[in-house]
Amino acid sequence: MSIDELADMVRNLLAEYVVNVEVGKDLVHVEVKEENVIEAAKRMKEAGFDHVKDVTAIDYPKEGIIKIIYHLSSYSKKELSRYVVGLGYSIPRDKNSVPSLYGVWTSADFQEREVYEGFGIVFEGHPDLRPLLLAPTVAELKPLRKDFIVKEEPIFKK
Amino acid sequence: MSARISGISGKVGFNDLKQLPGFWTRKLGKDLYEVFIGPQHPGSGHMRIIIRVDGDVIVEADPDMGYVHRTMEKLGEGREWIKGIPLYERMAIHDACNVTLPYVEAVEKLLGIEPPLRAKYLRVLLCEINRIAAFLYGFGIFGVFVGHSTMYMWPFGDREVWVELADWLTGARLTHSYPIFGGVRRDAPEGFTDSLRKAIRYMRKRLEEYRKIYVDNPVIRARLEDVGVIPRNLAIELGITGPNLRASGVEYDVRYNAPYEVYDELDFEIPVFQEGDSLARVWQRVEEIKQSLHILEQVADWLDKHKGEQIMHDRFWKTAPPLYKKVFQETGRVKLVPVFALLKVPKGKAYARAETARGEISYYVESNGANKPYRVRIVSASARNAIVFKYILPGHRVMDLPTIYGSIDYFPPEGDR
Amino acid sequence: MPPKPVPKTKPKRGIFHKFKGNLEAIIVGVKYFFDPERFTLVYPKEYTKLREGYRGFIVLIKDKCIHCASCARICPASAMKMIRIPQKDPKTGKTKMVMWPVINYQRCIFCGMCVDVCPTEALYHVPYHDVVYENLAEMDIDLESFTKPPEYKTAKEGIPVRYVIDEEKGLVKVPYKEGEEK
Amino acid sequence: MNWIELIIKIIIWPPLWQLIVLGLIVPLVVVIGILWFERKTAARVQRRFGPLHVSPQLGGALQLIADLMRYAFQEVIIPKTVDKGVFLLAPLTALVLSIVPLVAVPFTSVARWWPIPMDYSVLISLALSTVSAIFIVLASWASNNKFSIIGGMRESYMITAYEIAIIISILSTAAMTLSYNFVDVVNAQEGWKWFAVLNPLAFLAAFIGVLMATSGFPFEIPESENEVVAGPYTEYSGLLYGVNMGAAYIKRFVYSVLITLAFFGGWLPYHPGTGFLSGYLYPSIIVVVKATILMAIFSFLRAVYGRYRLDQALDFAWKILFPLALFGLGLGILEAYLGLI
Repeated sequence: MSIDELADMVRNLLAEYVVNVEVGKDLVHVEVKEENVIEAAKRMKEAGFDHVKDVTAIDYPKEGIIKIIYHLSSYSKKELSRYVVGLGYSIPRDKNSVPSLYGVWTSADFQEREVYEGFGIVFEGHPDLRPLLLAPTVAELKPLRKDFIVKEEPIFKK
Repeated sequence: MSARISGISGKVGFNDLKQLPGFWTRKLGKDLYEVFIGPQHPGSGHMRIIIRVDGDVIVEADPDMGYVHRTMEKLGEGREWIKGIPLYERMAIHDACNVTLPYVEAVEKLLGIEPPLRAKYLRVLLCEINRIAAFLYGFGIFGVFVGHSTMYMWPFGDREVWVELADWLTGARLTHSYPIFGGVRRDAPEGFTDSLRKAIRYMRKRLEEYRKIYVDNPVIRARLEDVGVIPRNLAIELGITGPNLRASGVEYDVRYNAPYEVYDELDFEIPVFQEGDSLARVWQRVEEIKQSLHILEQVADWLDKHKGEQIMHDRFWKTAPPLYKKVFQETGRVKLVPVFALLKVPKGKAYARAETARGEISYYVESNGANKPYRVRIVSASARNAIVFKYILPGHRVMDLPTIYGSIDYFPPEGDR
Repeated sequence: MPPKPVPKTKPKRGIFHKFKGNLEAIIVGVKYFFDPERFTLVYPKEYTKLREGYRGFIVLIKDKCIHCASCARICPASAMKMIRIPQKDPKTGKTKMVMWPVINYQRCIFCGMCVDVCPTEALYHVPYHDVVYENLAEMDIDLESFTKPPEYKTAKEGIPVRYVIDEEKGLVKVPYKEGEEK
Repeated sequence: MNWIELIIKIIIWPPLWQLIVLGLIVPLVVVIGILWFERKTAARVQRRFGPLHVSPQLGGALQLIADLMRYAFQEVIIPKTVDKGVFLLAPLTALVLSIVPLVAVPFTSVARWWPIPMDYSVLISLALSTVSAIFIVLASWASNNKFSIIGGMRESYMITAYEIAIIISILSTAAMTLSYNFVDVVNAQEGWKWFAVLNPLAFLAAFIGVLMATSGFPFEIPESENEVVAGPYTEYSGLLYGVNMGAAYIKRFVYSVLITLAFFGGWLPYHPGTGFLSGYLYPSIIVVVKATILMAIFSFLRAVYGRYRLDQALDFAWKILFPLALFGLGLGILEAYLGLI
């Protein structure tokens, strides 16, 4: 299955939920609306996307949104496993609670905890939402957002 | 490292701390005994597993990672593209080529370049050397977990053979920083493939001795057989990866499902064990070492046939001054054009994965056209395998914890990133 | 030929497995007890002579440096830094600031990118890493000591050896003689 | 009788000699040698050198003396939460009680040089050998540490498992000779009729039982460092830890002596005379050498095996070892009945 066929398949599969489908490098990115994400996820799982490779969030301070992406693939169907499908949705930056997809994919368990600690986004419905890697005091600072700046040194020595 | 954190300000009192979610205490059931395995514990590595036991049986396990977390994703955002390579390889230094390769590939996808064929073979060469070394490292740790001190020393000693080869090829024992955008940094030196073939034959002989003293040792078999069984459907549901997944009967290997570099041109098998217990996971690794040796033989033959070919993409090599070519002719060292330091990568998103020794590592790379990545999301194999502890440990005995931990081959620095 | 998945099962346990397994394990143990085939390096008495091309400590050749700062720009650990030193131009007689690289070995990760990126080969690796500094401040070296190879202080009285890969014993130590490569 | 003779007489007075020399000094020397051998054996099998830098000419043998000195001068840390009296006394008691079985063990056939002349030395020494393990459990309980208590519980499970096997299998030799006296057991093995050959089942049961009793591989379960840090000894440091370890090794030495007497013909083929040298010293040296070789075999297994799980070890002990010991007893009785002894 080529990447365009995969994109078409996903577009047909999520028909009414799709906001935008973008084909990247070895990656099909599907944008849905936040309120539809659980339904979309269930449909994706039925279609054979049986595990989450990673859950990530990207902060866009200029647009004022945060994108949350679930990268999906399949272990049980070989034809789906060639490329990765990103199921994403955007939320405003000041919103901090989104539905958890733990109920759909158990493999999202630790990944959602990681997004929670990095961005301060609470996944409603996650049974055990605690920071995974960071100390709680550091997780409070939402370090993966773009307004947390890590300064690099200049190349000149003082 | 050179980064300074800005943002932490003021003191945080204990009462403030108690409000934080990480300090939520969870109720301990009646008649349960809570044992903290780690982080300063000989059987845990740099992580903690909080287990609650009822008698000798674990009823709840909570892996507590993050003791060696190095904020690689955040640091990567603030640095130029090329600086990511030495940074990310530090998550698993004995598997350095495998863990950085997908990053290099993702950036190459965004740049729209493809390395020359010889560079691809050299990457595969180092990847497989690293894979064998990392498996041996895992065996060593597993040996000490089961109390088998010989199996601790032997693989660490034999790993030295592969580390020595990698050192000869790249100039560094562990942190090779070998693959680079558009190619690799050094060509295989004279006489390298002969030594490689010797090492392959030596390793085949040693695997038989490992079998005798360890894998087929009745004591070890008793410890491993039917312990930590991950059934096929649970393995898929938990999204675990690597040899652990294949030992549960799932035919999934990135080298097979989404081939990268030259893996689709090489002849090798993907062993898939059906049982899913700790012993199957050990056998899985033994078989994978055999396949890696088989791959290395083919790569050595190919490299001998195609000597002196270019190993850097034209984009970075055509404009190189004569001195660069002279150095390459004399020492096999690829000099980098200064543009690497300030490389601008076109806007876009790319996803790249590779099969490391412990499983699949995936990089989601997003660029906004600047000389630094906009976002790099790394999910390493150990980070995905850590979930096993939470879902598989309950129901086992306390003494099964090291066995399962070792057979999963969890490597905390890789999991914490 | 592409890779193919092959289903496998772990070897079955026969009736005499326990007996045979114990016996095999003990025989292998006894074999190595009598013929240990060690490859330990007894460090101060012998030390490894590393190969040319080993990424060891870095030295600057001052005459070749063109002050381009590529090395400082590419350094992933911010170990290589540029300093400005006033220098007299022999033609015009004017004093101007010239950039020179210096390195901080507290930070250096020996990735060798500075050496590879240098357009004039003004930097090179020395093939050893056994260098002793007496305090941390000393590791942040200045331009003068950056142009000299660091002093090889440890294991001076030992014999240099080199590991060679052997088919039977894995690694074999062979004494290294000067001028003999490979 | 002048005072020199008096002192010599006191020194070679069998009960004192047996406890001080054969119970403390000889085991210390043997244990140091065995520890060195254990480390060197493991090192050889594992393709390395082992201890070497302290005294390279002696193969690093003085490393053990250096370690001993380190233990002796290390600070003994007593945590606040422990039960102090029991915490301090338990290892010392375990050490003393692990030597005590030797008061009943004859090292010679000459009655004058028996520590306590009696006809029930097999029974008494076996009974005394089982006491010291209780104090390891006590030490773990007094430590008030989770890992200690888990280790102590494992130890207590193991005690119940190995004791019966050892006792029955050594008693089978008593059944073979129809006597509870070790001297009769040894004398019956005259002419290289070692009971290890005549009754291999009982010997195997005793051998494995001793492995379990002394936490030898593959039964190093109570102290298994990857789960429970150091098991019962987690909170101990310095000299007290050394005492604990010493007690374990002295226990192994005492058991090895018992096995030597019961299955390896004790001081045979030497026939003791009547004097101190020929009647006591030489036979005891032979016994100690045989016991040391046995201990060396125990040590070698460390290089080959990992450790069993607790429930597997108990399973093994009750389902295989215990019947094996019983069969050994039966075989012994049968051989005695058929007059093979």
